[in-house]
Amino acid sequence: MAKVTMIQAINQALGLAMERDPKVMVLGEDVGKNGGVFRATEGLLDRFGEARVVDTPLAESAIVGSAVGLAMGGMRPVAEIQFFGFIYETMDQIGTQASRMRFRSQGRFHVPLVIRAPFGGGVRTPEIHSDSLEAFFCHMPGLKVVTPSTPYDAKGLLLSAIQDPDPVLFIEPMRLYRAFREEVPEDWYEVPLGHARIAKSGDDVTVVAWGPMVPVAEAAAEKAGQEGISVEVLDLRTLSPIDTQAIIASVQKTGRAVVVHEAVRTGGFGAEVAALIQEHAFLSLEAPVLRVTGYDTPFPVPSIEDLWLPDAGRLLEAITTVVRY
Amino acid sequence: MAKVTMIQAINQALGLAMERDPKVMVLGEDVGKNGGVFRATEGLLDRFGEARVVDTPLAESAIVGSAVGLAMGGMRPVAEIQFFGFIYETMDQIGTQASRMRFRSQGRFHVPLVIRAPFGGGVRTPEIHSDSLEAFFCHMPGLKVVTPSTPYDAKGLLLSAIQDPDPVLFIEPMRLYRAFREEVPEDWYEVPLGHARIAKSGDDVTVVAWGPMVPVAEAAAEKAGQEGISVEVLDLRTLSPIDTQAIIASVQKTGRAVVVHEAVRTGGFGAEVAALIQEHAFLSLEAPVLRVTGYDTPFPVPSIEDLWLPDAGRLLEAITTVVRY
Amino acid sequence: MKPDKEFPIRRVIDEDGQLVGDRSGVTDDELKEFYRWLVTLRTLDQRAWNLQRQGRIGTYPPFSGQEATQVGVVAALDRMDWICGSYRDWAALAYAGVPLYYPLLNSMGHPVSGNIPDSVQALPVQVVIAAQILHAVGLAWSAKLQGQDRVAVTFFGDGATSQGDFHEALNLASVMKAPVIFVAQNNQWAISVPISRQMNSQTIAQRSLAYNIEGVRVDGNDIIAVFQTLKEVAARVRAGKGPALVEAVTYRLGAHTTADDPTRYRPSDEEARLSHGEPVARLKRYLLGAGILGEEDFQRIDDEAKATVDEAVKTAESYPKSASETVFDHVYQDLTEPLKQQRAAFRQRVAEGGGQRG
Amino acid sequence: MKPDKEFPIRRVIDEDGQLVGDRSGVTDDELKEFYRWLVTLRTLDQRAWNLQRQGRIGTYPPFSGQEATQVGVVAALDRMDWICGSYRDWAALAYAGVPLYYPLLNSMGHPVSGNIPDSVQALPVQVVIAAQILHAVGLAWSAKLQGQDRVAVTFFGDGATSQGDFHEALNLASVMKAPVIFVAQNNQWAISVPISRQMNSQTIAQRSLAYNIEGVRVDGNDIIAVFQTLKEVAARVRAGKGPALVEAVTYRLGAHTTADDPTRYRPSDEEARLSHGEPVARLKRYLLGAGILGEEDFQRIDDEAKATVDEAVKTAESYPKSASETVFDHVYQDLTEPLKQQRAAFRQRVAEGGGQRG
Ligand SMILES: Cc1ncc(C[n+]2csc(CCOP(=O)(O)OP(=O)(O)O)c2C)c(N)n1
Ligand SMILES: Cc1ncc(C[n+]2csc(CCOP(=O)(O)OP(=O)(O)O)c2C)c(N)n1
Ligand SMILES: [Mg+2]
Ligand SMILES: [Mg+2]
Repeated sequence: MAKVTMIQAINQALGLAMERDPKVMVLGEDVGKNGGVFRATEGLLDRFGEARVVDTPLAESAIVGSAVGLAMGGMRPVAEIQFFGFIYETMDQIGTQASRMRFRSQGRFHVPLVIRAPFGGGVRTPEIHSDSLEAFFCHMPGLKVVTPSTPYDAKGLLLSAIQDPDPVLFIEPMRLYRAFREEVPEDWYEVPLGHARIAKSGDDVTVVAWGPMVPVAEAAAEKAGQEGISVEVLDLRTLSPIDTQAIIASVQKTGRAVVVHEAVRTGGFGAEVAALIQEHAFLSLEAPVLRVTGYDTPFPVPSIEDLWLPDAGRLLEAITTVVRY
Repeated sequence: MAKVTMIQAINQALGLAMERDPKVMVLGEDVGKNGGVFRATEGLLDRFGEARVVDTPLAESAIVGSAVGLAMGGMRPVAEIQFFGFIYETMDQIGTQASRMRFRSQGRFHVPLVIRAPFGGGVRTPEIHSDSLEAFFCHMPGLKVVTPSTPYDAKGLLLSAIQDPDPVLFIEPMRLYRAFREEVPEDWYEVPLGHARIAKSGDDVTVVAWGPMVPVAEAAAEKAGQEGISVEVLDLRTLSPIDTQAIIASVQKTGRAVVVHEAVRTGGFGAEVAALIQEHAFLSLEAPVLRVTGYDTPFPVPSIEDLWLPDAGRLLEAITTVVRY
Repeated sequence: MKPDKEFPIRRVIDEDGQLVGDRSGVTDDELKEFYRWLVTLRTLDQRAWNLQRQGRIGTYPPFSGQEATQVGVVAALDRMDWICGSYRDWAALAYAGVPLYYPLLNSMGHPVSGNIPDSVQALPVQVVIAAQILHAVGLAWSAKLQGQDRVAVTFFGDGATSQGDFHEALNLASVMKAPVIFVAQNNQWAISVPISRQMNSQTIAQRSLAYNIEGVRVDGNDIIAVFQTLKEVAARVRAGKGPALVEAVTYRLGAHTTADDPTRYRPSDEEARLSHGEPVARLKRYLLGAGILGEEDFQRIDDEAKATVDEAVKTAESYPKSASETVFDHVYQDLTEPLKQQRAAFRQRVAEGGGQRG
Repeated sequence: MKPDKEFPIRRVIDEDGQLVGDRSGVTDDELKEFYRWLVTLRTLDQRAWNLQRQGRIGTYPPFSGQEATQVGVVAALDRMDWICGSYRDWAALAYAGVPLYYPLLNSMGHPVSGNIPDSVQALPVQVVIAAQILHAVGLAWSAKLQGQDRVAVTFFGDGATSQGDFHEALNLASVMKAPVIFVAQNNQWAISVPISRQMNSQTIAQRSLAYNIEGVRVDGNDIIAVFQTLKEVAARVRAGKGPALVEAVTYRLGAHTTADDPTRYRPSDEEARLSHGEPVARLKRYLLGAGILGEEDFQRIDDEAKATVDEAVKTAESYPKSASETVFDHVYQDLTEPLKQQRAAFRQRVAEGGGQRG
């Protein structure tokens, strides 16, 4: 088993899926010759040819809208949105089309489409590129939302997403693309959608995290441990449908919870997590569920980014607060 | 003072604003000769002429995108999106443009734009038309989100929104357009943005509602009263920025809260309200904050609508649950 | 550029039913069949209007005036070709094989109307203006990738041409050489907005120039011209020559929907002038003039149409209600955990008789 | 339609700097000034590239190759005309009066670079492809409504023409007769996608036919042709003849941004062939050949450019940091309650030295 980065794991998954199923194809801006601006699709054009690895015109609504048609026509498109912040352009094709075709047609049609997009901060991009917009998509019935935090999960979740009969938004934390390597089986394996993962078990407080914030949560847990606080880190992996059971089980054990995400605070998916916890684990809670998040401002310019983003320090503060509550 | 419906109150507000300030203009699909599909802009074309009452081509991104330009150029556009469900088409111009121009330009430009849209169920529309999508827009820093539940508030809030130096999404509950009449001053008055209203005061439980759900909350409060439960109904009016103080003050008094909205449950704005309450009023809470909402499915066809939408019965159940908790 | 020169309106029979072009390729029998369909569809459409007025169905978007385009286009297709239309394209779907009670069920808010029978290669009707145009591109593209001998046809209105999706679709289709036929039904109005305010161009067809694809203009009220044009265009598209844009010039005879009042915005003299050439009466005049059908035929066809429509109304009105909990069935292939719980709560509520308003 | 016939490329000096057209309307002094600007901007652009390589600034999108279009267009405008460009249009902004250190600050992630000085009628650079095209329509429209004698110019790339917003903007502008000039900088590439995959049309200019607006094609590497064309087009647009689409045919001399590696996708023989006609060397050859400037002038201009750019770099690198809490300042005109609380928490955290990674 080789140690690979997350971007390599994603690349492997795409290659395997295309090998196994001739209906799988990738399309998007710069995914062909250039292999994607992050190299997620590197080498695929050479291996699978122009018909299945398609550099599209610069038009996100066309990418997703035509992919909806491709999917209904029998293909299994994997569409790339170059950066998550540009997904606004195709909100309609996701929110009223991809996610509702099964419902509209009462099951005659379905849309086995994966939309991949890199997201999150920490890499000093220009405006819009770093936005964390997952909350929008968790509020769209018919769509699944998945985000990995490790190379292993990235590959296994992506293979599950491509197999899924329904549309899946698969968002990839840019800052973790090359952050570390991990042993990943070269062959096919799947990590099932819908299941959270206990990234670190602990007893005193549950930190609910996903994607780019999982390593931050682990770092905070490490520091908390040094202060004698035992933190359980839950990596949601699938945001929609959410694994309520795993969250509640953990909070019932620890009695305390903190949610962390990069997205702006108000209306972020952390609100849903907090709402669920207090609803289902009310009597177990020793303290309010706190949220450590981006602020209610647009994602800032690079020079301010580090201060704006949640980090282990801010998370630790919240952990300490709920423990001392 | 005449008794008017909400749609008349909105029409009055638009007329007054255009009279007072020659920079105010309305634009959108069918807002001119037809006076809007709900007649919100009735008579404005005759009074203010084609330059200021503009039937646009059928293109929502163009409506909002050009309105952003109009606003930066010195006008005060009031753009209509014919039904809220079609706002997906212009998500980019709202989420990355209107709401961020002030931030991007560090204050050199601002976008005094109002986007009006009818929303919500209860009127048996075809697919997409009835969607409640407010949660998306409460997750966009730089934008304000307002929704009235009475004719009086509709007029006063809309006049405030048009005066506001920042972009405001003003969503109007379709089912309340002509549901009842109310005395409304003929002249100019403003209801300030950012302030919730106690629609009915009570002691045992707080129901947080907005727009179309306010009368439902009032009905449930009425029924609860008959069972000896005293319900306080809070009409948020402005969803973003949210009036946290008013919510917390009420819940600290009652010790219990239920949020009600038509939007699908997961990731709805109710999650934010619940998260805020448990965060700021944790020690006052005698029961979890419950949410009464649409289900996590697309808005259903008309024949199923009534069962799908929250109603006084479902709300009463939740009220009873938290009181008996 | 002179759009009227470069994109002349193709026409075979004029408003008065006079032959003014070459009828070749369309037999008398085909014409009789077309006429039967047009009358049946018109009858259905008018009945639906009345049913709405009687409160028996909900909002309904009439297609009267556009029957020739919708039927003429579909008649020129193969059975496996894809059809992607909007809320106003039930005539196309019906001719393609969708039962006549479907549009009624649709306006009654019955979910089954989205489930187009498997025998018909068509998407459910689209409410979001122009969204289906991109689906057609994808479907055509998928056919090409899978070596299927299929084209995709998409119907949309004059208003839809202003949407970004229209542009993105035509550009992408042109680049991918996807076998799509874009049929713009230029019925002159988008609710209250006339085409002259929708665009500052004389034709929709000229938009083809931007994408370097074929563009043609046809009299959409002349079913012979529509059928011939589509036959030719479809042959070229099927042969891999790339997509094509067809502008069918027609007229929305009545209101936008049953909720609309066109007297607020539409001059009655225009209505009178442009209604004269409407497709059903036009074909009737021609058939009569050419001696293909006589008065007693017309009477019989009308009677049959009425009977057929009566039947459709009966079927629609007696159609089994779908259990309301089916609202949970087709969100995902498998019910998710949250939906399972929600369905259970919903079931209980329905069992307790909840959900009546108030 | 023969796009190459209908939309010939207007050109005054060829790749080798030979006069092949009519130079009227452009004085020697103007040309000298243009040349000085082109050299300064090219120097700045190359310096920025090097600064990024040295880690002194962040990602930078070079405009080398497009200086003649950007300067030539702005030179033809009035001071109060609106300019709406993208991330690659700093040359246009600089010529319009934005300090040269702005693009550097922008790549250093300094927020002030979005605050275009009041003396320049320009929007901040746009990152979302094609979004600014609609803003330009609105600005032009607002000028018309307020009786201001202004046009709006918007710059965008060949890739941007595929976006829905491009189409919606051109259609709306045409319908409203808004005084906008749409300047497509066809630099042949959208990151790794060549124009031949972006569209299946020979020209961008021909898209004007769809909207019934003026469309022209100009050699974007020939500043004389660009300037003349824009003067003429702007006069017509200003006179109320409606919007116009200008395709400036140019070439992206280098990478898309400092994060891009064009050798992955771009043939080097194309680079060699198309770089030859680049605007700075071309104008130099012409000026030399025509005896307008001599070798010592060029040396002086180069030296001055270097000094000017040195100065800009110094200013940028010593520019006062903006307090990080300004991130709360321009979300709304007045801080909202939630933001007040968040700012307080943020302040405290900064005071405590928080926010270092990890
Ligand atoms: C994206 C979107 N915006 C607005 C509407 C509301 N609407 C429904 S039909 C219509 C006019 C459509 O005109 P056209 O495309 O000409 O089709 P027609 O109704 O004439 O068949 C409008 C604005 C919609 N359904 N979808
Ligand atoms: C809506 C959107 N989609 C994708 C991107 C990512 N992106 C940045 S530049 C670019 C290519 C732009 O090409 P073109 O319009 O030709 O402009 P150029 O870079 O050549 O100046 C892409 C795809 C973006 N910034 N915005
Ligand atoms: Mg129409
Ligand atoms: Mg380009």
